[in-house]
Amino acid sequence: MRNRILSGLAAGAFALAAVPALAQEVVKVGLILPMTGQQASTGRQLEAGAKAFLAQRGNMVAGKRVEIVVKDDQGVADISKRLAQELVVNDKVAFLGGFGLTPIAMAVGPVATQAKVPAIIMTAATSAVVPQSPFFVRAGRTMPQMTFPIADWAAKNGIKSAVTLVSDYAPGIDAEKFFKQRFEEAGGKVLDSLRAPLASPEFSPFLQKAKDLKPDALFLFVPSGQGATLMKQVIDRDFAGSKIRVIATGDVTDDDLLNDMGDSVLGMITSHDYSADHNSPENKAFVEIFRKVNNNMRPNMMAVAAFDGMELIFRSLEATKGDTNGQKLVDAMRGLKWMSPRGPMEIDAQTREAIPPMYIRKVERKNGELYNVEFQDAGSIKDPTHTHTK
Amino acid sequence: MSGSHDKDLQSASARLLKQSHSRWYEWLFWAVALSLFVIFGDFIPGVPTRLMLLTEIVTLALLALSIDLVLGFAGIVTLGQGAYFGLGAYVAALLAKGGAGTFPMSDPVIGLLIAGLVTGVFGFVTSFLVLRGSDLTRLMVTLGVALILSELANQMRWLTGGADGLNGVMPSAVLGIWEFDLWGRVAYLYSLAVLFICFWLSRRIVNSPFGLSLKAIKNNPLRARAIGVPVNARLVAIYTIAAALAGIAGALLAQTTQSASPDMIAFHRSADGLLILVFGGAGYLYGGLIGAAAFRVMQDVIGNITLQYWQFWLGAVLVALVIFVRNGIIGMMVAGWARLRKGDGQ
Amino acid sequence: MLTILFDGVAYGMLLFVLGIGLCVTLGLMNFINLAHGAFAMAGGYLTIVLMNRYGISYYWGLPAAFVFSAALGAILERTLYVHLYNKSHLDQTLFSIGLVFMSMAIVDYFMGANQQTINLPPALDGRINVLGASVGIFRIFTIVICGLLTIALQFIIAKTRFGSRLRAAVDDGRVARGLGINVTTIFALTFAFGSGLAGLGGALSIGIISIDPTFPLKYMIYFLIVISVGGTTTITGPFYASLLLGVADVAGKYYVPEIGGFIIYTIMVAVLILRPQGLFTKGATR
Amino acid sequence: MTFVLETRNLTKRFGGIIATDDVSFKLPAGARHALIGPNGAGKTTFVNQLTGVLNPTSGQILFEGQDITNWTVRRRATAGIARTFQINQLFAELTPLESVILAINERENAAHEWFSPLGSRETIVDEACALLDRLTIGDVRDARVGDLPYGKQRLLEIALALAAKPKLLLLDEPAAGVPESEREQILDVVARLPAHVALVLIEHDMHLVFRFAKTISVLVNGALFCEGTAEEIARDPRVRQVYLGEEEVQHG
Repeated sequence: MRNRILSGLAAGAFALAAVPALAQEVVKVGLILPMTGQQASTGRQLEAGAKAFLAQRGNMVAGKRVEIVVKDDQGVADISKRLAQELVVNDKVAFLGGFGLTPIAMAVGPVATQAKVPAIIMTAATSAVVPQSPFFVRAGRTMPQMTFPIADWAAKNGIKSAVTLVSDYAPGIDAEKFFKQRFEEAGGKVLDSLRAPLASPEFSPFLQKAKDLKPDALFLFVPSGQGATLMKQVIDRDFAGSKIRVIATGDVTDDDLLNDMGDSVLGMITSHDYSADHNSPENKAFVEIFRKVNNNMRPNMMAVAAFDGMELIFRSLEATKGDTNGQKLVDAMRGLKWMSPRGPMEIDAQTREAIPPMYIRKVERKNGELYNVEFQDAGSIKDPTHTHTK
Repeated sequence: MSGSHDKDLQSASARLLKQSHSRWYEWLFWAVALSLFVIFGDFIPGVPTRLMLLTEIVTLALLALSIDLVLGFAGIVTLGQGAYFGLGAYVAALLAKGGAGTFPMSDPVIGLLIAGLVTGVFGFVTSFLVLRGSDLTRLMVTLGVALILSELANQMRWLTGGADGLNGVMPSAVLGIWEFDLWGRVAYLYSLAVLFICFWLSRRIVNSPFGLSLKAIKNNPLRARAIGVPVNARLVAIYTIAAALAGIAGALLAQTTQSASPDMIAFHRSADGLLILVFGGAGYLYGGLIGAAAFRVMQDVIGNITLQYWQFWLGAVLVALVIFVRNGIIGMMVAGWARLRKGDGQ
Repeated sequence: MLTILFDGVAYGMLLFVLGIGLCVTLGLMNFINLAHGAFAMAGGYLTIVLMNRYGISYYWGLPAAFVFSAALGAILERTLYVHLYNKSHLDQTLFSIGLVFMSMAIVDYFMGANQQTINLPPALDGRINVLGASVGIFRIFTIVICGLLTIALQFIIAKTRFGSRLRAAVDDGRVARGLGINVTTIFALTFAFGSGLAGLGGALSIGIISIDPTFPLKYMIYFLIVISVGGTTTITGPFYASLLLGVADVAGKYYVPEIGGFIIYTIMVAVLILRPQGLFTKGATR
Repeated sequence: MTFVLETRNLTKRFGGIIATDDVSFKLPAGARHALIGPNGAGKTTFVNQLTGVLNPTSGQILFEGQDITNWTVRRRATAGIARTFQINQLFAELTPLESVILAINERENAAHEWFSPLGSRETIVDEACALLDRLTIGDVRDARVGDLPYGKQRLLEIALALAAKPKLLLLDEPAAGVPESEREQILDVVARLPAHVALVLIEHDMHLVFRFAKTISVLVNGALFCEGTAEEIARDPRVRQVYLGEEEVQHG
């Protein structure tokens, strides 16, 4: 008995100890991503985006080698917090990054603050995230940045009334709020705001309700990777036949899923900062390298956020000449501008929020595949929610 | 003759009492748990800090222990212990947030006690739902209560922060002395102490006359009633106690991670707790503790080897364990021990 | 109004076909198979692969999904499940959860983590007017197929030789063996059939929703709700329970979206407290 | 004369079937009584009503002059009604000692104690050991009940009932299914049961009935067919006809 217990404990101890010791000139980046469960596809795109960046740029910057450590957060906030703590304490990471959902970013905030490690928000799109820690910097985008352009477009294109349907969680509620605010400022009217449970397999009652209200347009938002079921049921409900336009943020016509949705989504109008179809040399190079290192996968907005997140990390290291002092790195990120695959990017010097370019796009068939084709530049929008400084 | 008879009687009493005495391997268990603090607490150069993982294991172990009380000893199958876990987490988090790091509201120990009290009351109220029905009925009723509660946590945004969860949860220093640190040192020792106290109480409960009556109810409720055991009252009592323990476990997690979010009350907490207990072995008290450690360490190790597909290997281990072993890890150890003794005898 | 009713019935029917196999294994064989959703997922993914990679029509995808899942069920029953019949319900739960984990990782490995879907054949796509309400053709198709299946199932169990042998084997395995009934084969066939139905349900459900590797876990709770509300002693119990839950869920979310999320859970708890044996069982108290 | 147990016009219907038909029955203290009747005569249903497992459709049950018709199983048990079961109803995972201590704890109102360990009340342990010794199963008191031979399990059935110090003990076929070799041991134990306890023996086995019962009631189709001393019943030709005759056929 004694031997069994002891050997069992020894095995456990060995397992706990099985993390490699670190070398001198390495800068580690800890990515906390959902690799299993509901949000797994988001995690895969983020990881693939970071890998594409290293493939394109190489892993050396300011005389140091950058290494990525990926951890699976399982979509659970308290596990993410533990992983962040372990990455900081054990792996001595100089940067954290990723964060699939708002509560996960929120849980990591205190760790970033306490450890003074910059944490790059790539996914969680709620505006409330970045103010939670002075070490948060956003490489993705926020909900109002995505929803304002589509609300503007709707108001200018003969849409007088709308119904919103969003997933019932923080970014969804942000999307609902900011669409309504902007659309009604421009003279439109939101007839009803519907919220579907996050893990809902059945949207039909909500869609039917939206249809029965007979608005000019239906505005949709669901998290990236979840759009396929929604669009299937939207198409089935035949909104076009009832003269209701369907508009959305780009999350719904996610590049990851778009090609499978079929011709029924042709002509759908969305707003977003990234389309794999974006016509620029930077994007062509990005898509090419991304497909090359990731088994011909098509990059989506998550991939580009991870790519730009790595860009931020490299540029800040360049600026500090390899110094990994967290405060210096965050300061170096403030006000950074560069040419991203999505277009001109900037980090707000005051708020540490990303200021990405926004576009209005339409689903079209190109070379046999479906793409979100950009047809209107909506310019760069600062996140309107916080005016705080620091 | 009467002399030997008296001696015999004494030994009967003594033998019963001995069952409640602690054994050397129990002391070893807790000594090891304590020594892990030194080994993985960033005191030894080169050995990584794993106290946060260990703290997580401790809270899970407490959750599994609470399930063991109702399932392993009283025979109530439950898939709803996550409800009490989550409720405890929210209560503790709200207290810590409300007090903004000041005594008495943000005090962790007071928070823990209040969380235990609130979940105990809720457990008492809901216990009446599980008195009737088959295993499946109880499973689904407890699950239903948990699902309703988690939906409530999602809807009551004004209180719980909805799907965002609560942030700014700042428990003050433990006993006013030890602040929660980045290495998780205070968190681990604090959780381990709480687990030890809860375990010790549970141990007294199952070795008492009350505990004996629970085992009897689990074995044969019909006969238990016939010899005068108030079956329903006993089940209500143990269900309430277990709910309070689960609430304390949730409160620990909320305090040590300084957050509360809907996934603390989600279905997978209940499922994890049950899985861990059966994995470790139900009805031994230590099953939940060993199961939690084995399960999480395994998850961590496999996760480091294959980031995306660890679920496959974890599933394979579960399947193999059920097919080849009875009563989980402890069952395996007991069987191995018996075989060993048999071998010695020959 | 009528549209909502149609949607609810179609959703309920789908739940029924997805879950009935679980009801059979639990009610007839007293086995808790939480991995039931994995068989549905297998059918769904098979149809996707056949259609999207090999261009095979959806109409062939449906029977193919049934056969594939049934075969998978038969193999697993013979190799793994057979060891579990005499174990406790808890062991069965642990075992089948293990299978769920494995199935999710396997699908993730071969098919990826993103949601996948199909384009329905034109004849099933679109909407028609029924009694003045606009109804999706595919939902009618689902209702018809599931309705026929229910009638066929009821017929097999009540009227055929296999059905009577199955009932005998369930009532008392030892006596049935004594009468020369091959209980092992009957259980294997029943298990395979239940799995096949789940596969068919999976293939039908990708006409309405998309599928991803978390499917078995996401739907597990719904199956269990259907069974606990409907009881496991009949086919009709779970059938009515599925319809009730489908309509209540859809109508609840339409009319009172604020509490829509609570409705089916509340129904379940209420039913279980008032009638622990299930809502649609005869002679509820023993 | 005081009666331990009395039923007045006790009737139980299951749907259209009358399982207990207007039974009025009196049992004096310290009685040695047997309840006999052919299969399906309603003996077990009758016992289940006495112990509170079933509620009668109409009629009354009195225990020591008190109306207990609506009492719960537990309340009757604590008041002093104990029973054994026709099919063993034991705690398979416990030991005989633990099982008996459990029953004594309930009687002594000590079973809700959750802090002091089992065995800390020595008087209770002593009493349990003595009881097990008296029933000749003291030697296996620390074995697992589920592992005991059948005959010893039957004796433990009786021990569990006696632990409650009952005033009325209902023995439901105590020797049923016991192999011949262990049978005598059980009969001995039954014969030596304390004299002040009123015993009702529900039995098929006529040898056992006549060896031990002083009075007998015969139940046929749920109704009281006749009552009397053992000798009267043995001589009654009607009983021979409806009951013993059938018994012959069964054994034949």
